Amino acid sequence: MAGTTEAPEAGPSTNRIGLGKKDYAGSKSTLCVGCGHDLITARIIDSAFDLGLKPENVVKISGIGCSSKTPAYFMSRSFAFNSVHGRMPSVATGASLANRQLKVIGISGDGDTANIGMGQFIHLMRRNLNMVYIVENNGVYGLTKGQFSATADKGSKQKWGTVNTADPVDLCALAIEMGCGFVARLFAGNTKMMKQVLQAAMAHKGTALLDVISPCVTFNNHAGSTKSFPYVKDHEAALQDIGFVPVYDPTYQEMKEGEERVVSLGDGSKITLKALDNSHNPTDRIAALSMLARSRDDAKLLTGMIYVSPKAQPVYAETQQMVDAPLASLPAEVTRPPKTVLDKMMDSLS
Amino acid sequence: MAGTTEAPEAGPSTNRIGLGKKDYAGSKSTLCVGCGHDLITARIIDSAFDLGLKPENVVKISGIGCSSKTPAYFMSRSFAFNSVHGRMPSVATGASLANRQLKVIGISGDGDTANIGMGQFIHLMRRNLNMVYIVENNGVYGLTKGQFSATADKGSKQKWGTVNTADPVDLCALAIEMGCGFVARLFAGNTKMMKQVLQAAMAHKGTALLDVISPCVTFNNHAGSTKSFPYVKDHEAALQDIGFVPVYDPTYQEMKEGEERVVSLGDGSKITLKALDNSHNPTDRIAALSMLARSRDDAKLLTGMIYVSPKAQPVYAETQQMVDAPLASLPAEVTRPPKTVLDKMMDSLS
Amino acid sequence: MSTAGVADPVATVVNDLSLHVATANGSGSQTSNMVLLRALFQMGIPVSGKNLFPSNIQGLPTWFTIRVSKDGWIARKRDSDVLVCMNPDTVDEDVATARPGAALIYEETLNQQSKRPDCIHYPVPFKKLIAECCPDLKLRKLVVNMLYVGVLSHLLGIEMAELKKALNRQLHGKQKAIDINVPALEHGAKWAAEHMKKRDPFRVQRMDANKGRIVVEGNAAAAMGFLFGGVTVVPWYPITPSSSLCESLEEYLTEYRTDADGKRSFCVIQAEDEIAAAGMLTGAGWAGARTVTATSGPGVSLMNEILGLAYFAEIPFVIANVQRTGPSTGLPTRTMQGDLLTMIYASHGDTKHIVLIPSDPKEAFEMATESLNVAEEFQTPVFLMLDLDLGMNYWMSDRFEYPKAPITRGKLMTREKLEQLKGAWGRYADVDGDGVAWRTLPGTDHPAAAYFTRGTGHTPDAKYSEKPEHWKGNMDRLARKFQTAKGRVPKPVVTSKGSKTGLLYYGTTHEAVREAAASLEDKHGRKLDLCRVRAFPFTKEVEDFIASHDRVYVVDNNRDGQMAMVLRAEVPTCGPKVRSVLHYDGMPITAATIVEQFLAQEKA
Amino acid sequence: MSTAGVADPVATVVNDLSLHVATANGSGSQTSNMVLLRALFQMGIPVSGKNLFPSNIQGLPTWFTIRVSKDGWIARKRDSDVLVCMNPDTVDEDVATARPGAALIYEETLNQQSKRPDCIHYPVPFKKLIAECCPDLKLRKLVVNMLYVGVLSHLLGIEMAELKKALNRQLHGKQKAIDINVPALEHGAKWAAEHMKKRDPFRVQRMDANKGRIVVEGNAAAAMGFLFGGVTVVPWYPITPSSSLCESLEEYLTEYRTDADGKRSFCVIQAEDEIAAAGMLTGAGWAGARTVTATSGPGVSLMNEILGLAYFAEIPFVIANVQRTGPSTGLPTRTMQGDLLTMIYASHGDTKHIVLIPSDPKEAFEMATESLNVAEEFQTPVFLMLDLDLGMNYWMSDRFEYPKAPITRGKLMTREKLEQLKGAWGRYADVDGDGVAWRTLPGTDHPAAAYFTRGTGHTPDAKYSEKPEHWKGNMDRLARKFQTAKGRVPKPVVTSKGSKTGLLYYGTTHEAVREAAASLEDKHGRKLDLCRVRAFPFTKEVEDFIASHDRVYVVDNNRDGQMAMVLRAEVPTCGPKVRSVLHYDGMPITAATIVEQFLAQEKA
Ligand SMILES: Cc1ncc(C[n+]2csc(CCOP(=O)(O)OP(=O)(O)O)c2C)c(N)n1
Ligand SMILES: Cc1ncc(C[n+]2csc(CCOP(=O)(O)OP(=O)(O)O)c2C)c(N)n1
Ligand code: SF4
Ligand code: SF4
Ligand SMILES: [Mg+2]
Ligand SMILES: [Mg+2]
Repeated sequence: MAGTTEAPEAGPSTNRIGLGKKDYAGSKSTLCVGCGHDLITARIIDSAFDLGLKPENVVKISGIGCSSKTPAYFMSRSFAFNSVHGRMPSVATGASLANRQLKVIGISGDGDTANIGMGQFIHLMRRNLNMVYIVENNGVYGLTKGQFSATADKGSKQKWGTVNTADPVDLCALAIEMGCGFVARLFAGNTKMMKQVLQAAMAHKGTALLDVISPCVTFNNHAGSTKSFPYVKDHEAALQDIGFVPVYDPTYQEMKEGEERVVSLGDGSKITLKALDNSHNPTDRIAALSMLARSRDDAKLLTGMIYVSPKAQPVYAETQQMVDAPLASLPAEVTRPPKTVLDKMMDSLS
Repeated sequence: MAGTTEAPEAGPSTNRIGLGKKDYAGSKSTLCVGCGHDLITARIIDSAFDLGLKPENVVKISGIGCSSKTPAYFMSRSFAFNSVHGRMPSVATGASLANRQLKVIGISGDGDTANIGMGQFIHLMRRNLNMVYIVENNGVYGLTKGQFSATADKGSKQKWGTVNTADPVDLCALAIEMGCGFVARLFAGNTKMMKQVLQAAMAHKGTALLDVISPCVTFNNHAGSTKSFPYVKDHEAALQDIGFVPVYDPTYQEMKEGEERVVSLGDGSKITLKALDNSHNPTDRIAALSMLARSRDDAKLLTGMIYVSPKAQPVYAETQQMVDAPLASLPAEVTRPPKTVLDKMMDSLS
Repeated sequence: MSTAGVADPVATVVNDLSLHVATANGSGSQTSNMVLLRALFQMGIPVSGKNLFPSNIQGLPTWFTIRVSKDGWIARKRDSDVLVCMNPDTVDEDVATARPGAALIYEETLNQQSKRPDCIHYPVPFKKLIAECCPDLKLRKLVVNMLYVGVLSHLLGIEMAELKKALNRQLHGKQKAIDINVPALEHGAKWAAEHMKKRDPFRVQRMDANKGRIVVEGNAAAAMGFLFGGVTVVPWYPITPSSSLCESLEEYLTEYRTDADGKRSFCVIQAEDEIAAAGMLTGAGWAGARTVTATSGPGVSLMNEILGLAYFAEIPFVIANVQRTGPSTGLPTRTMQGDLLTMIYASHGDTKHIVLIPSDPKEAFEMATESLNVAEEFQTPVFLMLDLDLGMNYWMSDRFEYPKAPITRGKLMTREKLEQLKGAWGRYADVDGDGVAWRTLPGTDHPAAAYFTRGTGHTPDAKYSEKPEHWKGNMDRLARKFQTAKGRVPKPVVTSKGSKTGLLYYGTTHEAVREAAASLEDKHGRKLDLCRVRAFPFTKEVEDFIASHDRVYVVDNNRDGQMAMVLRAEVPTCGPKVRSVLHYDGMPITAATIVEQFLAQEKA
Repeated sequence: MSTAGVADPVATVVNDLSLHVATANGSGSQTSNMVLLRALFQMGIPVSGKNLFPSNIQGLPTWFTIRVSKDGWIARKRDSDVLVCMNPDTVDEDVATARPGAALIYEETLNQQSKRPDCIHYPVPFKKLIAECCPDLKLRKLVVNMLYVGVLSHLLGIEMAELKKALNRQLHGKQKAIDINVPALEHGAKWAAEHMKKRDPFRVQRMDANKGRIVVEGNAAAAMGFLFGGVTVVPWYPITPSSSLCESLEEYLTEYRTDADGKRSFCVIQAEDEIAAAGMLTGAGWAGARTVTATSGPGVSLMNEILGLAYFAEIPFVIANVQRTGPSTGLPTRTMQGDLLTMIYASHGDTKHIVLIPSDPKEAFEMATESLNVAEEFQTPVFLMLDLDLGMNYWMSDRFEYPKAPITRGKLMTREKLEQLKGAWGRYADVDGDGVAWRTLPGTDHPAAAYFTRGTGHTPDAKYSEKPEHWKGNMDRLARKFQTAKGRVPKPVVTSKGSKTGLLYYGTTHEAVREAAASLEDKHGRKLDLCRVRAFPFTKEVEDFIASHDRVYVVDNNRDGQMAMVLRAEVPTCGPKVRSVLHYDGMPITAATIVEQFLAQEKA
C-alpha cells in the first residue's frame, strides 16, 4: 500500500555477476506514497545492479529518520545497521576499519547529518573511508513531523506557515572544505543523473558525498517550501551531463578530451562530465567552493558533480598501513603474539 | 612561579568607566611558563580595560582544556562558567538567551572546538549571539599531554615524532561558511594586532570568531611543529594594519577612505583595515573563503581580519523578537499569565 | 449469526464498553476517533482514548481504543467489546484476537463471518457507501473513516448532535472540511439504521459525570503547567513522544506571552541535538532563566554528561521526560516507565536527581508549575516524569486550578543583600545548614557578585581546590541538600484499609491499580493498602509505608522492576518484603495484569 | 632536636616506612621518585608508589608516596614517616600535617624547626648543593630533585648501585641525561654522609621478596591484556586517567603486531570524541573486530546512548573505564569507584551491563584478555573497571602468565554452517536456550548471511516489529542471556574464617582491606570473612556470602555506597544486613579508615 518505488526500467535481466534485479531488492517501503526517499532507493537498486556490486560485500549503515529507514528497502542480501540518530558516521567508520574490503553505503537525512550529526559528518569527511555517504535531504525532520532541519533555506516556510530565520547549511561545501574527493548535489527526481553519479560514487575509491534533494511529500511539499518537488523541478540547474564508464566495461575506449572532462576514479572507472555550465571546473576545489557560495547568494540549485578530486587520495586503511585482510577475520596466530613477547615485556618490568 | 602574564603596558591608570587595570585582573595563571594562552589572557585584560567594558556585564564561558582554564586568569569581577569539554557553545547560548544584555566571552581550545565541539561550534556560528568566541589554537591537546587536535597541520610532528596524516580543520573558513560576520585569525604573540582586533570583536554586535594561534610550549613548540613560537613568528603574514575606533572616542572623525577600509561594527564603533596584502577585500565573503583555501594550499599563515560583514546582521535575540529586559529577571507578573488565560484554556478543553 | 456467550439483548450493557478501531497510519482516522471520544464526553459519560500508532508517518497499522465507563474506570482494557476493522492488512489478525462475543464491524467484502462464529458480525459495505456520499475520489480514503462513526452512532446510541458538535470543533470550524465529512457521518448512520440489526448488548446513554471536566493530553497539560510556572527559555530537540509538549508550549507562549509590541517574554529554540539542549538549559539556568525542555529516553541518555555538571555545579532546570519503550530506539510510539534508574542516577560519580511523578494531566499541570520552583529552590536539575501513555493519550481530568503557590526563585543573593553583607558571601557556603547555598545571577551589579562556576572541585567560596577535605565537604553538602529536598517534594498518596499487604506504584499505572484494587477487594476479598509514590527522593511517608506492611507489591511498567530496585537500594529495610508486579510489552498495564500477578504471588 | 614520641635509635624500624615527597608538577620529580621506587624494588623489598598530581601540566603541587613494607602491605597509609618537602608553596602545610615523630627533609632556609618541635628535622641546603653539582643554570630546577634521592640514600640506606641502575633504566640509558643526574645523586649522598646525623628510626635493607615480580601500572597491564586478547580496533579519545592505557596499547601493537612488510594487523584511531569512539566500537564490534577503548567517567556518560544500542542490538566490545573522582569533571587526577551504578545500568530503558573488576595489575591483565572473549561470547558491551589508583600508580605484581584460554569468538555463524542449515537461521533466535543467539559477520559470503541490525523492536529472525509479544520475548531473552553470563564471569574470592560478620569489597580497595582485616584480627580480635566481588552480574557465590552472614560490611570508595546499593537492588535478601564503609575524598582508602568505620558501627 504505502511507499512503492517506481517500476524498474527495462534492461538485461542479469548483470555481470549473474544476479537479477530482484537480488538487489529490499523489503517493501513503509514510507509515505511519493516520498523522495523511495526514488533514491530505486536508483540505488538500479545502480548496484548495473554496476554488478556483490551484495554480500556491501554494508548499509544509517542513523534515524525516514531516510535512515531506507536501507531496509534495498539490497536485503547486504548487511545493514540502522543505528542511532546522528551517529551513522562513527558506526560506519568502525565497520569499515574492521573490514576494509566492505563497501559502505551510509544513508542519512538532513537532520541526522546536518543537525545532531554535524560533528561526526565533518570528521568522517576528513578520513576518506571507502564509502558512499548519501544524505536524503528534504530540509525537514520527516519522522518527527516536519520541524526545520539545518538545511532548510532561510525564508522557506513550514507546513503551518512558520518561516525559517536561519541560513542553511551547505553539506557539499563542508565536505569539500574537509577534503572529500567526490562531492555531488543531486535531485532524487532526476533519474539519469542519479544513476550515473551513484554508480561513479560506488566505484570511487574513497569517500563520496551525495547531497540528494529528496522532497518530503507529507511535510515539505507545499508552496513556500524550497525543497518541494515542484520547486526543485523548477529551480534545478544541472551543471553537467554525466556519463559513467565502469572499469570492467569491455567497450571502453579512451575518451576524447574537449569540453568533456574525464576523471578517473581510482579503481580505473571513469566519470565523464560534459559541462552544461562552462564556467565550472569540477576538479578545481577553490572554484567549487566559490561556486557554491555564489549559488547560495543567488538562490540557485545546482546539481551535478560539484567537485571531484583530480587525483586519487589514499584511503584511510592505506594511510594507516593496515593489512589487506579484514581485521575482523584475522586468525588468533596473527592477533595473539607468542609467549616470547610476553616474556620480553615481563623482563623489562622486573 | 608558574604562568606569569606579561607586565602591563604603560597607559592611563583608569579607563572611561573609572576602573583601573587591576579591576580586570584574574587569579594567577597556573599554566606552563611561556604558554601562548597567557598572552591571550593579557590581551583580553588590556582590551577590556581600554574599551572600558563593565566587568559585571561580561560573562566568561569555557569548555575544558588548558585554554578553557584561562577565564580564571582575567576579569575576576565577571561571572564565569568553566563547563564541560566541547559544550561551551551551548552553555554560552543558554546564558545569552537568559540575559541578552550580557556580553559573552567564550573561550575554547582547538580540541575543545574542532574535535569534540565541532557540531556545537558550527551551530553557534549560525545564530549570531552577542559574543566573542576565542579559540586558543595550539594544534594539540595540552591538558591531556600532547595528542594532535583537528587543527594540527598535515605533516606536522608530535613531540615524540609521530607525523600527522590528517588535513587540518580551518575554523575561520567554517565560521565564514556558517555566516559569522566577524572572523579573524591571530597570533597570540602579535600584541598590537591582538589588542586591536579583540577590542573590535568586543564592540562588534553579533558573534566574532577569533582563531588565535597560541603555541603550547610544553607539547607543541619543537622543530617540526607548525604551531611553535618560532614557526609562527617566521610564517606569519599579516593581512592588514588594524586600527580600532571605539564609538565613544571623542576624537573620532570620519575616516578618509582609500586603501584603508572602514567597517562599522553595529554599535557605532569602527574597525579600520589598512591592507598589507592589497589583493584581499575582507568584506567579500567569497573572496575570503577562496583566500583561505589558497593559503592552505600554499601553507601560508595569514593573520588579520579574514572577513567582516559589510553590514550589521540582526543578533539572535532580535530575530526572535525577545523583550529587551533580561528574561532572567522578568517579574512574575510578566511570566505568569493571569487566571483569565487559564480559564479560557480550560473552557476550550471542556 | 450470534452465538453462545453473547448476552441477551435484554441484559443491555449501558455506558460500559471498550471500543477498538483499527486503521492505517496517516489515513485521517485520528479525526474520526477524536469525534467519537469527544461526543461521548459531551454526553457526560466518562471516557478515555488511547492511540496505538506505528513509528512511521503513513500506511502502517494503527489502533485507537476508547473506553467508556459509567464508573469512571479509564485504564486500558486488554479486550475490546466492539471492534472496527478498517485496515484490510490487519483485519485477519484483528478479528482473530477478538474476545468471544465481541461485536465486529468491517468492510463486508472481507468476509470474516466464518472465521469467528463466536463473535457478533456487522459487515458494512464501506466502499459502496463512501462512493455514494463522497464524490471526490481523492478524499474517499480519508473520509471513509467518518462512515464508521456514523455506523457506531446508530449501533451504540451516540447522539448525532454531539457528534456534529465534536466534528465542528475537531476541524476548528473549517466549513469546507466539515462539509466533506458530515455527509459521510450521516450516511453511515442512515445506512446502519436501515440495514443493521443490533445483536450486541452495548449501548451508551447520556449521563452527567463530566461537569467541570476536560479532555486533555498530558503533554499539553505539562506545557500549560510550565506556562504558568513562568518558564522563559525552552531549548529543545524533537523526539517522539515528547515533541508535542514543546510544540504546545511554544504555541501557548506565543499566544499568551507576546506583548502589545510583539515582543516576547520567552525564547523557544530548537537546538541541534539533546546535548546542546542540555547545555542551553545549563547556561540559561545558571544565568537565571526558568528553563525547561522535554525529551525522551535517547535524549536523556545524551544529556548524561551535562546532568552531572548541573548536579555538581548546582544549576536549576527542568527536563520533562516523556518515556517511550526502550532500551535504545526501542518502540518510539509505545509506552514504558523504563527510565527511572536513568533519571535518578543520571551521570557518573555520585549523583542523584529529583524526580517528580504525576499520574494524570492535572497533576502533570501542577507538578510542571512546581518543578520550576523546586529546581530554583534546590539549584539542581529536576525531572518531570511522564510517559507516552500520559503524554499523548486523551485523558479526562478535572479542570486545572490556577496555581496558589507563588513563583519562587530560591536563595537569590541580590545586589542589595550583597551591599548589606559588604560583599562577604560564599557561593557554596552552607550558611543555613540545609545544604542549599546562596547564588547570584550573572549581571548582578556589585563588584563582589561574580563567582566562578565549574565542574571541578571547589571551596565554599567557589575557588578551585583539589583538597580532599574540600571535595568531601562539598559532596556532603550536596547530600545534605538532597536530604532537605525530601521535605519539599510531593508526599505519596496513601490509602489505608488496615491491610498488612501494601501495593506501591507511581505514574500512569494509577488507573489500572485503582481498578485492580477494587477488583481484588470486590471479587477476591483482598483489601490492599495503596501508596502512590509521587517523587524521588522518597519522603518519610514512603519509608513508613514499607515499614508498616508485611509485603509490599510494587507495580512497574518495565522489565527490571526499577522502582522496586530503587526502593531496595535507598530504603535498606525493604529487603525481601518488596515484590514486583511487572508489565513491559509497550502497552499500558491493565488491571487484569495486576490482579493476576498479585494473586499468583500470594498463592506461591 | 628530636623529641618525645620518636623511637630510640636502637629500636630501628627496618623495611617498614612510608615516604612522602612534595614537589611541583612538571619539575621532573617523577624521575627521582621512580628511581627511589625501583631501587627499593631491586633491593628485594616490597614497595608501592602513588602519585598525587594536580590537574594541570606545570607548577602546581604534587606529592609522591612510597610505601615500603617487609610484610607486603602496599595500600596507601594516611601518615608518612619520612617527608621530603621540595615545594616552598606547600611546605608550611606539608609540615603542619606531618604526624608527630615524622622525619622532615627540606631546604634549610625554609626554617621549619620551630613549627614542629615534635618532629625530627633534617634541613638540607639544596640550593647551595645544586649550584655545586649542576653547572647549567637552566637545568638546576629539574636536577635538584636528584639531590633528595642522594640524601635519602644515605639516610635510609638505599644502595647507591641500585639507584644508579634504576636511574639508567628510567632515562632509557640516555647518557647525556645520566651524566647530568648522577653528580646530583652522588653529591646529595655525600653531603648527607658528611653532615646528617641520623635521628629517626627508619631504614631499609636488602631482602628477597621480589623474585618473579614486576613493577607496573594497571593501565599498562590492561593494555598488555588487550594485546594478548587479540584486539584489532582501538578507537579512543584522550582523557585522564585513561589515556596512558590506549597510548601504551598503541605502542605495544605497533611494536608487536606490525608484520615484516610494515603492515599492521590493527588500527588505533583517535576519534573526535567519546560518542564517536563508542560508535566506532559499535561498528567495529558488529563487523567482527575485537575492539576496545579506554575512557573515564565523562566519557562513559557520553557513551550512554550508544551503550543502550549496543546492549539491545547485541554488539560486542570492551570499555576500560579508568575511574577518577566525580561527578562531572570532578578531580581528574584523583581516584574513586564512583561509576559503578553508571556502568551497570548505563543507558535508558531496561539495560544491564557486564562489568569485570580487577584488583591489581595481574588481574587487570588477565581480565583484559578475557573481556574480549566474554564480549564476543555474550555479544554485548563489557566494562573493565579500573580506577586512577590502579591505572596510574605503581604496583608490585607477580609476572603475568601467558593466557591459557584460547581466543574465543562466541557463536559465529559461518558460511559453512549456513550451507549446512540451508540458510535457515534467525539472528535473534534462542536456539540453545541460553539467551545467546548466533550471529553472522558482514562480508560472510552466503546469500542468507545478511541480517538487519537495529535499535528498534525485532523478531527472532531480525525483522522489524512493534508487536508486544515480540518486544517482550526479546527483552526476556536478553534477561536470560544475562542470567547465563552469571555462570561465566569471574567468581568472587572468598576467604572464610568462620565468622558471622562479612566484609565485601571490590577493585582497588583490596590492599587496604587485606591490611584492615589483619589489623582487626591481630589488634582487635575480630575475625572477618572476606568476599572480593570480581564481576557484575553477581554470581551465586556472592549471594551465598550474603545469605550466610549476619552482617555484611561493604567497602565503597564513593559517597553513596554504590556497591551496597547495587547489592540491595539485585539481591533482595540483603536488606538491612548490608552496611557501608565509605571513603570519597579523592584519595585511595586506607586500612585505618576501614578499621575505624567498622569498629564504630559494630559498637553502635
Ligand atoms: C537522540 C535522538 N533524538 C531525537 C530523535 C528523534 N528523531 C527521530 S528522526 C529525527 C529527525 C530525522 O530527520 P532527518 O534526518 O532529516 O530524516 P527524515 O525523516 O527527514 O528523512 C529525530 C529528531 C531520536 N531518534 N534520537
Ligand atoms: C568528555 C571529556 N572527554 C575528554 C576529556 C579530557 N580532556 C580534557 S582537556 C582535553 C583536550 C583539550 O585540548 P584543547 O581544547 O586543544 O585545549 P588545550 O589544553 O590545548 O588548551 C581533553 C581531551 C574531558 N575533560 N572530557
Ligand atoms: S514524512 Fe516525509 S520524509 Fe517521511 S516518509 Fe513521509 S514523505 Fe518521506
Ligand atoms: S601544556 Fe601547553 S597549552 Fe597547556 S599550559 Fe602548558 S604550554 Fe599551555
Ligand atoms: Mg529530513
Ligand atoms: Mg589545544
